Amino acid sequence: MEPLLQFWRRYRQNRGAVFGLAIVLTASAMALLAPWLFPGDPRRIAGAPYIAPFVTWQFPLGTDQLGRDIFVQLFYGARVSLLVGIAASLVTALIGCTIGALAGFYGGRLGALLMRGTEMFQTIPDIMLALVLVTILQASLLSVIISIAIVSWTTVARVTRAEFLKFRSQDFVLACVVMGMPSWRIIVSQIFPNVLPPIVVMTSIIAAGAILAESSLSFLGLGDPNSVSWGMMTGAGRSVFRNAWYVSGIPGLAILMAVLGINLVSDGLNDALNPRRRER
Amino acid sequence: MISRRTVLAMGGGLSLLPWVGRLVAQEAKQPSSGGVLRVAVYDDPRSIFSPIETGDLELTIGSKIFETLLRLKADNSFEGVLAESWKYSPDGTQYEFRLRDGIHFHDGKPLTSEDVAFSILQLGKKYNAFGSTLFANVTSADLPDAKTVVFKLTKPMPPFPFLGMLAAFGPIAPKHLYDVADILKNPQINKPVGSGPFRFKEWNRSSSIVLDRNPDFREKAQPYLDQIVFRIITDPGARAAAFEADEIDAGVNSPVSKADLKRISELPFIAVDATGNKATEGVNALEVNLRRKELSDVRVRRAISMAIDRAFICNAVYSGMAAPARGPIRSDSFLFEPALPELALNVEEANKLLDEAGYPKGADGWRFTLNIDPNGDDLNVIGEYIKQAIANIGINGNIIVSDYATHNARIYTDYDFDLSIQVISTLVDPQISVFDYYWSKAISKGRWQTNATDYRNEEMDKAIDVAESAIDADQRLAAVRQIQTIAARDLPLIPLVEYESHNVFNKRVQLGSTGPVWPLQNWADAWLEK
Amino acid sequence: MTPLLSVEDLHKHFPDRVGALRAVDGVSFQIKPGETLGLVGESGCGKSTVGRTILRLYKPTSGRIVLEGRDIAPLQESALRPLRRDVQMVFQDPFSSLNPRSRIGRILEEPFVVWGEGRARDRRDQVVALLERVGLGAEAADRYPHELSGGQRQRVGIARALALKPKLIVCDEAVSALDVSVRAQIINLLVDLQRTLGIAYLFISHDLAVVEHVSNRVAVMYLGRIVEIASADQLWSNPIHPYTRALFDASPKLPAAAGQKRAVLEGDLPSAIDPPSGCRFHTRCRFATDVCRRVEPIVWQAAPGHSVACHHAEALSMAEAIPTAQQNGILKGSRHDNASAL
Amino acid sequence: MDASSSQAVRVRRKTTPWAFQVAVNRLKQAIPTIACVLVVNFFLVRLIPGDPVDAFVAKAQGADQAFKDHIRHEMGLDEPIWVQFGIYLSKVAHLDFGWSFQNSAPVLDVILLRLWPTVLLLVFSIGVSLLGGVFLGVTAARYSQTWKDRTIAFMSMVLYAMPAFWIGLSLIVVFSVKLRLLPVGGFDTVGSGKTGIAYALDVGRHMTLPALTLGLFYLAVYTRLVRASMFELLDSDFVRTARAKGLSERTVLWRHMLPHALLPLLTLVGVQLGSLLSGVIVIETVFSWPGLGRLTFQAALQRDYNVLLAILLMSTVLVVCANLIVDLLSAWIDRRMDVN
Repeated sequence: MEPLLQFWRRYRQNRGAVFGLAIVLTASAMALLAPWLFPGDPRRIAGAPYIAPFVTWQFPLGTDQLGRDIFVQLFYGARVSLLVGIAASLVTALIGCTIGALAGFYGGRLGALLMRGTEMFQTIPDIMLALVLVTILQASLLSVIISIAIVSWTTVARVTRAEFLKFRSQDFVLACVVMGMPSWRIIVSQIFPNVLPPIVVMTSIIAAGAILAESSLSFLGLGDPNSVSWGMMTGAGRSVFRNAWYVSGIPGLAILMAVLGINLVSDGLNDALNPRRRER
Repeated sequence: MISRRTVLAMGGGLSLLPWVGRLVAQEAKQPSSGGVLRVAVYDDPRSIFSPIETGDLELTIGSKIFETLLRLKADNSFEGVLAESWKYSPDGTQYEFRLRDGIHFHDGKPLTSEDVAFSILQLGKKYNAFGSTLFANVTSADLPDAKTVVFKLTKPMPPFPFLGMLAAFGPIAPKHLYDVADILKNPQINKPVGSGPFRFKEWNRSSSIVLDRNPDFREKAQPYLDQIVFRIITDPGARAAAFEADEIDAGVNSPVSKADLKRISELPFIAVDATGNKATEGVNALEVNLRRKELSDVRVRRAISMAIDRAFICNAVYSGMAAPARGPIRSDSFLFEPALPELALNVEEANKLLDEAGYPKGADGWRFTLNIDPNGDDLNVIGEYIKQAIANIGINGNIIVSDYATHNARIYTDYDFDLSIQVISTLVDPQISVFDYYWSKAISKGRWQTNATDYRNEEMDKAIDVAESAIDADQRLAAVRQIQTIAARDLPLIPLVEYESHNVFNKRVQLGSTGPVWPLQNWADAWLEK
Repeated sequence: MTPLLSVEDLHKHFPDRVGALRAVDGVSFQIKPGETLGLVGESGCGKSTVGRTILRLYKPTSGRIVLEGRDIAPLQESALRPLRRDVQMVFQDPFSSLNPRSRIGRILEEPFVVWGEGRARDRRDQVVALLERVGLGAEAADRYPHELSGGQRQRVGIARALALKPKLIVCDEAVSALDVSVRAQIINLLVDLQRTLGIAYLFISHDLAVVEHVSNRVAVMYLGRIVEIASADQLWSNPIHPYTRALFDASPKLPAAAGQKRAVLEGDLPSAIDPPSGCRFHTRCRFATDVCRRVEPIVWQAAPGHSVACHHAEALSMAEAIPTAQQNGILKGSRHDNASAL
Repeated sequence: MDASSSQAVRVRRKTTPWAFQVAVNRLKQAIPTIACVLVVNFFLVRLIPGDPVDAFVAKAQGADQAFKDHIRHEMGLDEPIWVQFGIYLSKVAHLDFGWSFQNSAPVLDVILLRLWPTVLLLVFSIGVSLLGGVFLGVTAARYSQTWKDRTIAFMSMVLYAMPAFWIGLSLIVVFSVKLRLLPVGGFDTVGSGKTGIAYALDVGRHMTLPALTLGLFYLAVYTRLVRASMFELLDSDFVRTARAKGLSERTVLWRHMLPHALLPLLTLVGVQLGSLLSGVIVIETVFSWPGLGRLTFQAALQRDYNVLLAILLMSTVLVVCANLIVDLLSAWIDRRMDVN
């Protein structure tokens, strides 16, 4: 409990981060409460198309081109967008950390091989991979998440590898080797906790990026048509941007706020987790 | 035309809204020469060598360079372009065309009957992906002299579809330049030389295509325009903005979204025309996979049809520029069967039908689940609507979005679909493109936009046989009407809406001679008001 | 007595773009149980590499590392692991040798966890016992490394090395990062521990004063080779190799050898990738002659347990003989003179 | 210590020019990468479901099997896949990228025509955003924890959080439609007949909005990175030493800290290059910019294998080259820091 409180005290010093946390918590609350507040299909046609926001209490944020309630969709969209953000960043972190840790810890031929592989992935345009995946797996949340993870893990792998390289030759790691600790244990229990802060920060940035990326994929028609996400709403509303800005404008604002919030939180985490910054 | 995008863009002259301007009734003004016409197109064409192309884009651009024998007029009659006169044998197996005098290609060589036969039989039939079907019955041509060509058909074909086909898909190219090996890979196809009023100047890929005035055109004063520039603008929003910023003079085949069109049409300098694509617009329909047990029951198909509020689609998706469809042929076509019933929304009756058919709602409120395969911007929105509509009758819809190639492979090769949203375009005559959806002989794995529903009905097949070979217009009309009646009864395809396509112009553009396939005319008499 | 550790003709080369960096190039020595062998030399002479190769942190290029009669040089990591507890290490930098994210208690517990020794409840007691043994209180167990002073941290490092009751501890510059006052404390701790536990040390350091204080025997390394090895007394009373002498001269705390002016080492350490021919020290040696440049010196036994690898060892072993030797032309004054002779 | 000393030994031994060394090393690493990419791409592209022949005849509903077979043969897709792969390899070895059936032109022509608008757009927008990012990042570090720093940090975050097409569409509405200052899209004014400087200005006018849209995003990214790196450095010993020497704050920031902060920035730019193509698709679509990003997407949709493979290969080579340049620059900065 005590370390957590300490952590919070350090985190609290960054006012932007507190603001960001408030945004993220709000979005999470929206996501959690959506089915309870608005039971039923959020995509059902509820009224006339193109009702502007703040005109009627029934549809506080208006309706889209099929007369679906934007307010309700915004709540449900939070579920999918946050899910995409969290899932994509976790998968990214998992792949990136594993490969980066192996490459950094073992080095040598295995490390070189892994890094060549990483480099290769970096040269293939993201969109190609995304397209291949989406066409193979069909446009679904899963394929969107995997697509985003597959194109972003390389960065995490590189950072993880660099960190592991840094720590691998440190004396405390050598001490563990000398005492006969198995490699996997050294990786997991000794080096990893030290590498965690930059990865946590990076993962949160990737989560924010994933929410943006999902909107880009939707823009290109590669999103999941059966679930309502902020990216999907923004992408779909783009064609009526000039006539009914709110159809894509409101979910776009939600994306902006969420991405901003997550980035602020990651800044706060960076400050709070960075030992050097602590003494300030 | 044949492309989904075009077809999407096509609509009818229903003119449901009063604000859609019409250019047909333009009062005659004295044409003036000069000026550059800037036309927005949505993509790079595959090539500009239209004799081997079938896409609307390729044909729109190519038709200014390569001309056809004749063209379709608004009253569904034909007018000669390269042909001076034509006649056909009473059994419909021989069509004779006599060419005009004094027609030369851009390189100065005269256009002869040999070029016509070459273009249709060598280029069109072999390399035009559409041609092998289109000209399937056209096996040879007699060339009694340099001005006469007689096409011989193995099977009789009624004059309207045959002439219509030549009007749209029969551009004539010089044999002496294009009788080359490997034409698809031959750089020669990027140097188009035709007989039209405009000459190819340059193609800046993904940016623009420029055509210059042909000074030696047979009509001395024509063409009036000095230059046509096709600007490639892929984003519909950007096209709308380009109209607003006066960077574009014209756009054909629904260049802007319906929502944007409404806003743009209110600008004082913009005119909207809804008649220029009449012969090529179509109907949106749900293809129903009858291989699936639930869907093989006509009651289920009827129930789905009843769950759909077509007026809602017209308003929500097409901003009112569409009308509920009643059959596969548009209600403004002279082949339309007026006795077809209106397809009204009736959720209660639909639920009853489904109960009767033996598919009661389960514990979770669903009777069964259907995949919905839309493809394309507007169709995707329709797909979302269909999902909501069938939810009202206890059918769980699952939308599957895939890119064009995958989509068509799913529908037409793998038959892996339940409901597919498809545009059934008329393409001058339904014989060219509509009947295949209903004809059991058109069930052909891997062939797109044919019978994927597995609908087999002898009565229907017979009616189609008659319609495709009856030379007598009345006899043919009766058969076509019968097709529509059977189609409405069996519902292998569930018609949704017939929507309006439009061409958008700056008001200074004067179209000259209009017609129901205006984008494919040679635009020799179009001009710009000073 | 059979040696605890016997190193025979050990080579460790690091591959390099141009060739191989020959960090250790034919080193042999022995350590008896409970004995301390000091290993001295300039930075970069390869002494740390020797330590780490013995610990099998590096895989030796060739040679034998015989630990209690078993050659551990060719073993794979998996075969090696059961033998690991016998040899432990104390590191130079007390900051980086402790995991900054672990509490001291956790760090000291690790060896027991790895070896599956004791139940979780007992381990705490073992940790406290270790802490007390190195002069730290039980309360240190709940601290993080950064909350301790450098000396305290080094004590933790020693406690960790002790945890598995090893027979040999490699102390790699174990006190050189510490303040002088703390240094003495730690050295005394090490000496005390050796007395009570009978551990052998390989004590690697560049600091001659420290080495003299702790070592029974001392080996002097130059550029991947051992140039002189002797008991501490012998070496201090009669350093023979010119390099050893130069080292002593450079050490301000030691008096200059009788009758000698201080000879400071000139020039940089040559490259270990392409070491000088003949005697490796000839490029910096005041006494180098032609033979030194051409022929590798063989080991000369100056006294029992005192070996020197120098062509002129015999002459140099008699300090008073030097002037004579110079007259005889055996020894020249400086390498600058030599340069002209070349 | 051994490690550091051997390092020192190695550095001293370097006799060949360092730039050459770096280049040779990087290229040595690149060759297997490129080889792998060749193989992986070939099969990756084939993994996309959907038949290129189908896509080719997409515009013809009536295409029958005979016609399709004919096209398949023309495309060389009727051979077994291994034969096709062999043919592909031998063609690539001769720098022959084949024919694009969807563009009726040689693949190389198609790509080269599209390449330079994209490169122009990228170089311009990334160049400007690099300069801007460095300036803003350093400014933020200089005024750390003041309102200037906070404003820069916040603005860069907001810019980063905005979907690109949003910015693009808004810019079009404001600058093109309402103010009519700049064209809505395209590469140049068609048929203007301009040449020389007039033409360059014309292209510049067309490029302004897309470059701005793209640039704002990267500006946000780079500003954040430079700012973060600079903040990391504020605590470091060498900065304290430099300050203690009494150097002016400006000198410390620009001379001492910035080179260190540039290294991660350069690395990022190099790493990002592979994804830049995807990044520009949205911009190119919104602004009708005739670039490579859109071509990639289009080719993928059309299953235009030849174009896709050529783009993939080219992007690999591009990334390799960019990484080489980044390596050289990094090494150069490293050396400069060594000298300091």
